Amino acid sequence: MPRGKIELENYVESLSILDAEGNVDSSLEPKLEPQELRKILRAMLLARRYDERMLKLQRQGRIGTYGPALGQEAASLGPAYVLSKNDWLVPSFREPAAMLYRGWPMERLILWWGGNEIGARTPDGVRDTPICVPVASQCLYGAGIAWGCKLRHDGTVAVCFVGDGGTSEGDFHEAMNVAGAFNLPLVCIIQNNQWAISLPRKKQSAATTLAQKAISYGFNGMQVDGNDILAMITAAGEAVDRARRGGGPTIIEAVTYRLGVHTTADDPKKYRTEEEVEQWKCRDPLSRFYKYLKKRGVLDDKARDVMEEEIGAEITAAVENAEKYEPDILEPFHHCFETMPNYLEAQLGEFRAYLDAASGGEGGASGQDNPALYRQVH
Amino acid sequence: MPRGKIELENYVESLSILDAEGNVDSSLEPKLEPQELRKILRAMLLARRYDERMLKLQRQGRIGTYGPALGQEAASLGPAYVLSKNDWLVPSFREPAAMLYRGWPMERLILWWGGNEIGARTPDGVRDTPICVPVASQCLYGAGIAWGCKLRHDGTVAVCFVGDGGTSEGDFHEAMNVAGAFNLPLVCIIQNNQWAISLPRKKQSAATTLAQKAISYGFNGMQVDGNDILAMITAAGEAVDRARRGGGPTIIEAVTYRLGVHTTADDPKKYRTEEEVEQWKCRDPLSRFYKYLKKRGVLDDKARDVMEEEIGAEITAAVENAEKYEPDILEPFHHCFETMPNYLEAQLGEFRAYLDAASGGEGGASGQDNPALYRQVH
Amino acid sequence: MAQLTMAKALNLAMREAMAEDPTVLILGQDVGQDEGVFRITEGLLKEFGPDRVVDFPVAESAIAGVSVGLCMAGFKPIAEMQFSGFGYHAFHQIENHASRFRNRTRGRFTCPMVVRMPYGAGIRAIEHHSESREAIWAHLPGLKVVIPSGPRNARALLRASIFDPDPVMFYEPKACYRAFKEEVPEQPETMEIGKAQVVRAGSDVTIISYGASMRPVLEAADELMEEYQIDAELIDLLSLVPLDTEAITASVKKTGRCVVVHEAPRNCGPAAEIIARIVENALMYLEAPVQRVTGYDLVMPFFNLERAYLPDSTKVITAVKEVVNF
Amino acid sequence: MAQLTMAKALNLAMREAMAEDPTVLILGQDVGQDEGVFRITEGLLKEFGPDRVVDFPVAESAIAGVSVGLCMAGFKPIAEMQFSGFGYHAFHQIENHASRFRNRTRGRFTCPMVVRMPYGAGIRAIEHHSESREAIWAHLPGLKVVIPSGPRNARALLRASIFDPDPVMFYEPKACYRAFKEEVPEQPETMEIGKAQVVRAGSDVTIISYGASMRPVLEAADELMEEYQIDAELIDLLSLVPLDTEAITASVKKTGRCVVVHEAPRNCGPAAEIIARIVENALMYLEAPVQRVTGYDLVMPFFNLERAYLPDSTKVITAVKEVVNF
Ligand SMILES: Cc1ncc(C[n+]2csc(CCOP(=O)(O)OP(=O)(O)O)c2C)c(N)n1
Ligand SMILES: Cc1ncc(C[n+]2csc(CCOP(=O)(O)OP(=O)(O)O)c2C)c(N)n1
Ligand SMILES: [Mg+2]
Ligand SMILES: [Mg+2]
Repeated sequence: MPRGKIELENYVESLSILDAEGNVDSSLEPKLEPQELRKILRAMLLARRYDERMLKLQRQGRIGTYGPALGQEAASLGPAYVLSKNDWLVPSFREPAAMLYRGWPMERLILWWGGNEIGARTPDGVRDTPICVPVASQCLYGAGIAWGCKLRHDGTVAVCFVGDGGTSEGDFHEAMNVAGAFNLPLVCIIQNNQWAISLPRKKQSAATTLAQKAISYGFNGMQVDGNDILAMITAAGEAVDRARRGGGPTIIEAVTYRLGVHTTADDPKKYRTEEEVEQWKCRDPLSRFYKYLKKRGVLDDKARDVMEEEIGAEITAAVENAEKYEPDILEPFHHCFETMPNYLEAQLGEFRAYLDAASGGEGGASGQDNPALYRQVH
Repeated sequence: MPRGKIELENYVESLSILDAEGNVDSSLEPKLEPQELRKILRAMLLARRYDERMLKLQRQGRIGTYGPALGQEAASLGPAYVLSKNDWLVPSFREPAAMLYRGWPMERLILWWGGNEIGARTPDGVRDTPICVPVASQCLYGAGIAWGCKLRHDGTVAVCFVGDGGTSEGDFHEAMNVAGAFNLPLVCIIQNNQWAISLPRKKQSAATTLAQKAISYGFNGMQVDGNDILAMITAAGEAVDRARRGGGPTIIEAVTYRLGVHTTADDPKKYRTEEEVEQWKCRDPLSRFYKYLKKRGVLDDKARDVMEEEIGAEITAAVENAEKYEPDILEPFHHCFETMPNYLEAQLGEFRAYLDAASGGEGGASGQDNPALYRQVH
Repeated sequence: MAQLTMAKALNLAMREAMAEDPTVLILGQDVGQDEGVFRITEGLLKEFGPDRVVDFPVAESAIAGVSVGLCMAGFKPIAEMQFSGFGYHAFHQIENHASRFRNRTRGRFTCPMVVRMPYGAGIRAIEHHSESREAIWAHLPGLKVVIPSGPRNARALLRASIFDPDPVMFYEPKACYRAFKEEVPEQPETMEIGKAQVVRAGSDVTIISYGASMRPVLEAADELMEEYQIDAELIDLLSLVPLDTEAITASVKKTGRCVVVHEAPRNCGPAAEIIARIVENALMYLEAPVQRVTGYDLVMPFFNLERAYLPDSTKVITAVKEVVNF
Repeated sequence: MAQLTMAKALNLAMREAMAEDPTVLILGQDVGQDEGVFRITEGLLKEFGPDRVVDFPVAESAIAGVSVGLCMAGFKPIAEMQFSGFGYHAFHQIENHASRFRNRTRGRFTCPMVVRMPYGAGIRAIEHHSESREAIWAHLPGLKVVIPSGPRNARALLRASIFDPDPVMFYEPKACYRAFKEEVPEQPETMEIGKAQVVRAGSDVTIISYGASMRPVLEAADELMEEYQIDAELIDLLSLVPLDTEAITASVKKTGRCVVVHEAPRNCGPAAEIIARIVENALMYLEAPVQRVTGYDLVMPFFNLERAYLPDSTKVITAVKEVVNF
């Protein structure tokens, strides 16, 4: 054919199952037992309440800058829900719902935002990477992990998350291209929350959907209602299964919305309207799912109140635990390398002398042995 | 629609006009006057003979490592042919056909491969960037130049070249995404010559065509027979016109073949078969075009012989000129910054003393003033 | 004259340059509608429009590479990296192209661009937002590296950088953005890049620093005088490339003793270069080893353990006392 | 024992490590079918198959970032950057992740990876293929930087790097790949990373260098002895991080005089750090300023003007004579 349109092998699908009123397309409705549905609701609610509490803690100066994920609970939980324990989850920074569900003690997350590395230490037995700050950079180690899964032939997969803004980074591209070229068991969830700080989605890329980026890499994409937990579970489940069976990667664009601030250092009034936010509030993933559960008779208001109370107590306990934590001021010297080289030994000596001087030259005690000193240096 | 395929707004076209026997699809044949057709043939022939001569010079040790573009003359010339003088051309490293056509004196290119910066100095009046080594990095300054064109509202455009391998780099992605997002007058020619050193095209990306990468950025792509100069002129012409009129970027995948070595340091026998090369030789852009010209009665063998002779003489003269060039050994000190800072003045002093010592401590004369010294130091 | 913070002073320098020269543009993430995450570009989108203040996608290599292209097309871009910790994404574009185009093309194409980046610790920010890596740029030939320490020099140096014919990496000590105000003259003011300032003359020891570390150094100097009658001369480098060897040498020849202070890690850091220059130019005047008060050679700690890892006046005083009592 | 070139010795180290440890993998451009553009991975694809010797797309950030992920999944990747000049594309992945994962996760995830990169001049290569920028990595906490100078230490150090529990930037002086052969023992040999070697004892002056520059240094030492009866002690650093301060200090205390030699540019380069360590540990032994014989602070010239810009024995001799006659 001298001139003509080329029929593409790859395609993009759309998926939405639950509408804003909690009505479901029953032909697509995933079969989930009531206790599973309650577990899902609880996980989303936990993430929501955690976010709200973190915003308060930030205002009280008890943690640092905080980046909430309000409104993105379904997009983040769905993929985590379909993974098994041996699979890997590679979050960006708006996946508390997924991380808490995967087994991160909440205090670790609180401690992360409080400026402590312990918050980035994945709990033993959990196969998640920690919160990642440099946008899209996690996609590459996500691809590397997926590569490891493939080499081990054990049917495990990796799911990585990235934002709409992150799709503009070179690292996103290199990761997806490599995933396609090596047919890696990697599922990439684009949390398209419509904003990258102040840049709206449509200025981020001229592509009509972000899911269609998959075509560039020779695999398929899906644009999913990211505020619809049933759709997210279905889409992620299919993609994970395909990856597990050697069918290669998938990009899932979860169309969602950042209901809150970018971080507590941000003022969204500068760049977006209240109306837009209000419109998206009507599509809140939590209330929508709750309506569905009520309609299905899985949960009533009273049961939800109980759930809320439990969650409130759980969060309070986590905050208390987190605030008991005293970091060891010498620890950074011990984790730069497996074995401390000479020159760091020498610098540690310098640092100890400094701490000793700060504690009034009494010598000996330093750092964690002496919380008073610790606070003084601070 | 709860579940279904998404109709994409962007598409990929294919184009081929001239077949391997020089037969043309007359419905697509561009209207070109005989003298234009001769000019085009001459430009392709010049690039071919230049490449051949460079390979010889390299074997004789008269230049350094050389990367020929044998077989890619049409893919590189077509886009240059449709540009006007005020447009910008942003080459990678396999575009001698384009650069010579745009007005680079051949000796500059010879000098570049001979290890002289003067070979990267774009001639005055020419709007090309020089040969670019870091794969795909040129796409970004190409986008910046296109941005400049847009800001000036003068209807100028930029064409940038990249290889099939280059499409895997983050810089390619960032450039294309930015070009789409800002609707820049940028045409990107992917010279898909099937190989990135030893990596075959199909291992570079799982995408069936490279043209479809455009979909990722919200614009259209075209896969063109890159060994068909008429198709390349037509495709590039359309894309350039569209860009000029504010219609935004296009990706053109020129499907071609690297008939020669990657560079003279490379041994393609390690990774590809002679048969593959032979097959592609049948699709040589030059012989195909020549057959077409003969059929159209635009040129006969005799006229071609004359052309060959002229070209041979032109190349010989360029080599002679290039070999007369003596670089100024002090020049690097003068081109690091517009004004030489103190510390470089001091280092220049050191360097002069070194040169003086090397010339037997006679003092005074250094570097270019004294070719003998220059050679000695060398 | 007006009392301005460094944030406002930087803003003023850009406003002035843009008003004077229509080829000056700003590109960066959130620099337009949002006015910059630190509000350094406040009001500029409104005043100069979206062609000149460009909200860029999240792609740092592109911010740098597109700026290089804009230079070739005749513009003077000011590229903002939201934090210096994301400037690494642009390292190859800056090394391969911004720093080389003048030399490569023997002057035909040049890169009169500025890359502005907030750097350093002190604002309790999350990971990657607090380290200091100016040395990696200082090592690359073809780049200048400028680091202001206060509102007035920030404004004058940013102006100089914008109009400099070569690429300038402009490191802004974010902890100083709003920490204090200074008188800044009405009229645009400029400073020569590459000249250090003796911000306080003294006779016993030379303390050399720049950027955010100037503040603990100034504190230390006060205490050294009051408590120990040690009279320190303070040098604010203001630029790492070119480095003002003359100012350093002159001071060390006078005092015979020196302490260098920065937040960046020690190994192959700026202090090493300063010491090498002292050795080359004033070795025989040195009466004690030069001491380095720097960030330790550790991965930058998360903010809860950050403060103790940074130079502070106590560390400076300890080092000065050692140098003086050597 | 066999006489091997550095190219063969590096190949041997990888072959041995891969045979012993199934988690060792190689990733890079053209490392498989083509056996590496310098043939350093010769025979390895055939021996270990495409799961363990991976021909990678042209994407350096991915080579580094995927390696980080492979580490987390329990592998020990050897990542090859085709030339150090393209390693810059991976700077952010290495700074943000390879160097930090151990600290960030308090040891839960680590990066026992090696990034091999041919560096330096001397092979008449095109732009971006000849510069030396090891200092940019040496400045980053959490990375080791190893640079062999000959076949035997190349093999032993690469082995040590592959099995090191932390990320190692392994700079290979490409000019030495086939320049000479050395006896290399039959059995796998390893060396401690961070220990310099006194390759020749001397009493008049210490010459410190590493990698490709060791060859002009050795030449210079011969001539210094023969022509000028200057007895130089030569130190081959072998690693920049950790830097063997003890070896440097001991030698300078003995000779009182020192010259440091490298191809990298001078400003904030490795020599500056070495001088700072000397000042900190042996200032009072110094009888003359330490001299730096380095690349100039210029954009690396294209190859036709390359040689005169590099350290050579003439420059080393001049510097040594100055230091000795100071
Ligand atoms: C490489 C990099 N560049 C810049 C930043 C600063 N930054 C933090 S979040 C953000 C926007 C990211 O947008 P998106 O990917 O859509 O994620 P979202 O914040 O919406 O979840 C930016 C620019 C960063 N963290 N990393
Ligand atoms: C950033 C970068 N990485 C690696 C290289 C080394 N290299 C030179 S050419 C090449 C292959 C490029 O393939 P392609 O883009 O298809 O261009 P072609 O050589 O086929 O014209 C590689 C890997 C380089 N020049 N730049
Ligand atoms: Mg977003
Ligand atoms: Mg190619």
